[in-house]
Amino acid sequence: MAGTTMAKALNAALADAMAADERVVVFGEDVGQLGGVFRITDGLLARFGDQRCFDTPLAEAGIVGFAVGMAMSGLRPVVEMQFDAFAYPAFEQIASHVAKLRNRTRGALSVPIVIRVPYAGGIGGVEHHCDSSEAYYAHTPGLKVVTPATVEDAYSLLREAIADPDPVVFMEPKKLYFASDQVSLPVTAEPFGRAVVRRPGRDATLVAYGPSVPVALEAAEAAREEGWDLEVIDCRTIVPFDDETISASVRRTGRCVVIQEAQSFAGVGAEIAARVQERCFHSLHAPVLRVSGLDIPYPAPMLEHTHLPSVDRVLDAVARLQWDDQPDRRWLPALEGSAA
Amino acid sequence: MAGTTMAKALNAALADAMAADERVVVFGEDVGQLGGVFRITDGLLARFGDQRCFDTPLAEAGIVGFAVGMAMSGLRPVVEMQFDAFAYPAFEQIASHVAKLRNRTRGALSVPIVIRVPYAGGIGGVEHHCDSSEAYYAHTPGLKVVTPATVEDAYSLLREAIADPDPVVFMEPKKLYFASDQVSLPVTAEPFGRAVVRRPGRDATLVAYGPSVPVALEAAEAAREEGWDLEVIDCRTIVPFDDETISASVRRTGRCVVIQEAQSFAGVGAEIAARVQERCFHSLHAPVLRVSGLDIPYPAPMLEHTHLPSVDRVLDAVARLQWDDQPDRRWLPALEGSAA
Amino acid sequence: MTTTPQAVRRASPRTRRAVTPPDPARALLPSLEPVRMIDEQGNRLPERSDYPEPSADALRELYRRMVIGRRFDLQATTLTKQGRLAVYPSSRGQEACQVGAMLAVRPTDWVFPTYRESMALVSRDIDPVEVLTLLRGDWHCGYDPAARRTAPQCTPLATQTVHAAGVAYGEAYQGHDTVALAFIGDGATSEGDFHEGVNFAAVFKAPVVFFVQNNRYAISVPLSRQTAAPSLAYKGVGYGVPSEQVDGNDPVAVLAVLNRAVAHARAGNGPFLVEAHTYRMEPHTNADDASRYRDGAEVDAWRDRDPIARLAAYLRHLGVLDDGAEAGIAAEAEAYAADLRARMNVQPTVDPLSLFDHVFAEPTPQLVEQREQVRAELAADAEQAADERDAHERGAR
Amino acid sequence: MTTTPQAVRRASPRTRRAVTPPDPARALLPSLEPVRMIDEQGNRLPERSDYPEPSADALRELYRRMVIGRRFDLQATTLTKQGRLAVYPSSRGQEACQVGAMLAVRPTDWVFPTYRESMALVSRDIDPVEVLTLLRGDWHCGYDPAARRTAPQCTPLATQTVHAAGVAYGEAYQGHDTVALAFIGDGATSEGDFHEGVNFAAVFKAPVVFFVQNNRYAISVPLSRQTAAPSLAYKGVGYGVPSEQVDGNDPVAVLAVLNRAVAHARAGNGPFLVEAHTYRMEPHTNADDASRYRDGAEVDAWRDRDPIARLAAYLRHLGVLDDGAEAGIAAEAEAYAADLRARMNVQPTVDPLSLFDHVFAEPTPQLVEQREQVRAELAADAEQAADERDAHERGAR
Ligand SMILES: Cc1ncc(C[n+]2csc(CCOP(=O)(O)OP(=O)(O)O)c2C)c(N)n1
Ligand SMILES: Cc1ncc(C[n+]2csc(CCOP(=O)(O)OP(=O)(O)O)c2C)c(N)n1
Ligand SMILES: [Mg+2]
Ligand SMILES: [Mg+2]
Repeated sequence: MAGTTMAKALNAALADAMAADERVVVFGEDVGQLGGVFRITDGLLARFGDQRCFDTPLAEAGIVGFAVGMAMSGLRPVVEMQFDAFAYPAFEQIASHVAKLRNRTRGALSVPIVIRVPYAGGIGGVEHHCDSSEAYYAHTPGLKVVTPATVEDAYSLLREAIADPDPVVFMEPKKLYFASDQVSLPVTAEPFGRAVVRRPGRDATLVAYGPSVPVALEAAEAAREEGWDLEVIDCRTIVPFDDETISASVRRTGRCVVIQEAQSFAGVGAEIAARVQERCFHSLHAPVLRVSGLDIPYPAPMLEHTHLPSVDRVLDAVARLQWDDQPDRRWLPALEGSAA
Repeated sequence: MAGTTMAKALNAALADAMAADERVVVFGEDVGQLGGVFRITDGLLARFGDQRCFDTPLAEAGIVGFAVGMAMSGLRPVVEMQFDAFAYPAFEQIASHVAKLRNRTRGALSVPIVIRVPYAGGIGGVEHHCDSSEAYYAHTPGLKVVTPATVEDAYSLLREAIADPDPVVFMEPKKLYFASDQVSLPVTAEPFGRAVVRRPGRDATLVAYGPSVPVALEAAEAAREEGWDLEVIDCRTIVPFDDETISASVRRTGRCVVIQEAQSFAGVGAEIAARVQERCFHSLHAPVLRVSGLDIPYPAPMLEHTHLPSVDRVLDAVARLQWDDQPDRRWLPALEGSAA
Repeated sequence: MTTTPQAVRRASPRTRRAVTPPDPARALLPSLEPVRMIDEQGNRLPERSDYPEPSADALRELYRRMVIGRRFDLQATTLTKQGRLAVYPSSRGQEACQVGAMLAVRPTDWVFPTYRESMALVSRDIDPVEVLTLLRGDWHCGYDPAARRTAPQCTPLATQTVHAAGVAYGEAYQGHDTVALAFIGDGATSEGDFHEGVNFAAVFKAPVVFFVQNNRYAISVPLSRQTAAPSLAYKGVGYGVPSEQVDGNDPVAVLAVLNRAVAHARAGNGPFLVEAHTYRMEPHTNADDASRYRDGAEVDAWRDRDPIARLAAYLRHLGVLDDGAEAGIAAEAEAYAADLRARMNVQPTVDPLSLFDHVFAEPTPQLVEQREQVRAELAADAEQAADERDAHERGAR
Repeated sequence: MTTTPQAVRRASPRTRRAVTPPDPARALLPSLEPVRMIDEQGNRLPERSDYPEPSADALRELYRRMVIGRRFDLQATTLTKQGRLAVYPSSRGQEACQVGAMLAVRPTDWVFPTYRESMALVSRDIDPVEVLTLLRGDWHCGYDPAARRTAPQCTPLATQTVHAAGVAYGEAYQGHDTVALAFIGDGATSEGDFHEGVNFAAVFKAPVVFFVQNNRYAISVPLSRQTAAPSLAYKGVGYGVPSEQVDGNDPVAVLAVLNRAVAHARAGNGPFLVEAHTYRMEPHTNADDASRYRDGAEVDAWRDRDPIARLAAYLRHLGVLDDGAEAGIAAEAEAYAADLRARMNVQPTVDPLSLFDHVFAEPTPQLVEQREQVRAELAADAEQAADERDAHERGAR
């Protein structure tokens, strides 16, 4: 059996949600006749008609604002942003309305919409097509931010996102669209707010989400050869965040590396590192390290491998987890430099 | 002598920069005849004429994009976003063009513009007028992010921002606009990338920036009574960030609290906490703690004091820095909860 | 080698068009001059077959609500001086627009107001204390927007136009004949969201009336910095949206034009754009100093076009208003203001823990944790206050 | 009590307007039908006094560049099949627009292309290898935009229109008579930035030509989902911007209209909006499957309006093109393609450390640190590779 791709699972989740609930409508750029540039909405127009799945004018603030209005009228819009960076025109609508409407109105109005964002790189895409924008949303109170790393989660989390009474920014790792797995749909996985241990291990915890989960798993596999038994945790939902599962793991292993594809500075990885050391300080044998994208604009295809967290970089970080209980020499020059 | 307000210092910095360099032009909403809603551009139109200081159509993407074009023609625009949340419509222009143009063109084009953003709360402002949006910019590679906490810095950092060959998002803490100090202008303070110890201390380091610096200083003063001698560091520039000064301090004190007014999750405070524990792990007697705004939309005026980091909350955090070398009990229930 | 183009064989005559095609813009462009039905002195101008005059009853009700609306507006400005409101953006001078729009729609229609529309909202019979909640500072929106089919007053400029398109489309999709009326200012038409909102409505034929109150200023910025167009109503044709401009200080014309716009939308013909030429008599808000950017003479000139005096004169001509009725309405307005004053004198109470109640339907674990922290702080503060009280009492004993 | 409005005293006749005021829209609206100067067979249509026909020399040069442009475009599509380009958005069918626009501007004018304008850029004499750098994947922009006064090809739709307004204003501010020409697609006119860009240019009278290539599709989305307007050129009047629509497959008309638009802007009259009705013959990019959303018959109909054949026929009528000249140009185009092919066969080399060179003029300490990390990784990799080579050689010995 060929297995189900993540793209197909997402498509099935949309179709099943539309079949189950008349209020669910899908719209955006090229989602109708074309079925989306990644074909995630393939067949929905044919099956549900152009009232339930349709193309809009090319304007992302318009798409999101239109969804807000439709939600006010009682519908449950699921909108597609064609690529990560093309959601930026909608930023005001997202930050000032989608995230805040429930709170502004003491719950009288809610915005049960899903904003699907194909994100991150690793597909040789040109500029503006590979941004990891999850931190912008995760930093905005009032938004749930969800990102599947498995085919099963793609289906289950998207169904849950559509059913959720609140707005969900649903970040789809492009490079995993055509990864496949043996999953029979429909499937219900762990709910929002639950991280999952994808690989148990004793020596250190790798925390990852979305496109970085396969990297973490591969690194854990490679680490076995070096004698490290690494645990891999998939956050699955960034907001809400599962402190419990992650803290429990790090308290057990005493070491932690956080992996994210986004640029490092003030990313979600920083939040995870900060939370882990707040909660697990006395169990830690080494600082929580981060392996992130570089703090540069997403590079052209020929250089993206230098930018992205690689298995090697994860292993390097694991190697720096002070197995000999020696402080990390990397920071010593800084110490001296600032001694004056 | 009455002293100089931060508003006046910013105004003087603009005027002096315009006098010094014909290429500097100032524009935005209400910056001309009115002199800006905070009067930061007061008198510039009268002094330099409406070619150098002028009102634009009411459209923030337009303002920023127009500035990009003007910079391409060799000018040095300084634009005002009227309030924090009203810069969101310009997010695409900022993230996809302002931040990236130098990089995209291998340095052939640069964007030496300054985007002035009055930000943060504490002034009893209504919704959308009090956002702390610095993390959105700090997370975007290619932008410098600067925020003065003193009158002297307001002048000096703004002059430096205007002279900088790269785009600077200049975040002005609204609640400090009318704080005043004895400063004679012009003045040159430490350059970008240098944090400053605003108050030396031995027992713990408070790291703050912008509107949180006075809170940190007040807390340090109050902590004296409880027998703690706290060091206060003002970051001044978030990008570039001064690891050296901050790491040196924390290595000395062994304890650190980071204060930011923004909502906590994936904020700049998370980055600082993550960096400090990465660099100072073996000197730390307690986890790096954060005192931030709550993870809620900025509240209505009557409740903003509950949201904002207060002196009390800073002192509570300091008290939790495990002075008796006992682990933080706050996280213990979580530990038990996840033991299963 | 080079030949002049003239040497070329002409296309055969049959490819030439003998008749000029019909101008598709004509049906969409506004009247060349703003529609007016009564002049500044309240005299009736020639009738227009395209805009039937509202009934005398409707006009009398319009007048009554305009008088109350103005009194409300004045009271709100006064409340800022007494520190009862943080800030208030007055719509004095814009009464014809504020009230006319609310009389043109049904209670089941959706309204999308901006911060400027407090007067409109009270004219929609929303409790004035609820209307002023935002400006009073205890929560962001005081009324129930779902029940009142009135969005929270919108500050991020022009963003509401897109919501209006979405609601209108969503209602039509569900088979209702609801119309959405979106207010917007002259300045805000420069925002990209206005463009997208009108365009979405047009492409999806959503029943929206976009109602531009062109009050000549965006805070201090004059209209000339917003557009080089003949007038803002000329924007409609670019979206295929029929448009009209109206004298915004002529209450009869405002109501007549909006009635037609709403009927157009309700009949399934798609959106309609109305620009009302009016003037903001007060500063942008009480915190603004309008003398920095406009002179008294300009304001005075607009005083002569006062919409209330104008409508009163016309109603007297019509014979539906006399001294007694006018005094009765004035008394009603005073009573309205007195009630508002009294109720605004009560300081609202707010529970800090409510901050966590509506971020999501269910708080995240992170919010539960933060709530717990705040709860503990409040408890500690209360305990300390109690201790201090005890100590004080003991000391007093 | 209630009286009908009819009973009212009429306004005195002097307040009535006897004459209709002039229509301010007339000078701004486009022609009712797209401007055409030659028909599909290359026959000359009646002259228009408003658009002087370009000289025969100019038309011949236009033809030459269109032929080369098409050959370039074809070559680029072929390069995608050979894996030399990641992706390529073809502009086949739009040659009149792509090349016409570049002949209408001077080398000192600024051009703002989108991803679709590779053909335009080579028509501006930018090295085709540089033009294809973005799509080849070694850096984001291959040419020097400052030296070529050509912005990097813009992907975030419509954002470039605002930059064009800014450059045009900035150049005028510095006393230069530079014009900025901004390309934009039909779909992108729906974006808020288009609205803001045109409006800024209009309000500041910036010398910009907004050139909309309406090729009927935005990827798969047809024009009917972008606008309900009679045509996109009707958007200009809403900004006070004179506008025209032109048959975008009539190279003579395109050049004539753009010449006038550029002259209008250069003369200080502010921006001008031109909509060219054309068609994208290829899928959106080589990665797109156009059969999912349009049928072959539609494409075939447009084949009959091929701009190159049309211009060739006209030039033959004019007597400035014959078999020999046509063959010469075709040969030139082949040579151009062969050269491109050869040069694209060389795999570009890229230095990973260059990633840090242009984030800022001076890297931040954080970037210096990251650069150092990457440098160390590369060194370790190189060392390991050398070790392995040595081991291999030792083993081979
Ligand atoms: C996106 C955005 N930018 C800026 C502001 C700040 N602001 C509030 S009101 C205003 C002027 C609006 O003018 P106009 O649209 O004409 O409405 P009016 O106030 O005259 O009713 C401005 C600039 C805002 N609220 N939202
Ligand atoms: C802001 C933004 N949203 C979406 C996209 C994705 N996208 C790239 S091209 C395109 C269609 C553009 O159509 P049009 O403007 O008609 O230009 P054409 O491709 O036909 O030349 C879309 C949706 C984008 N590049 N930028
Ligand atoms: Mg106004
Ligand atoms: Mg197109």
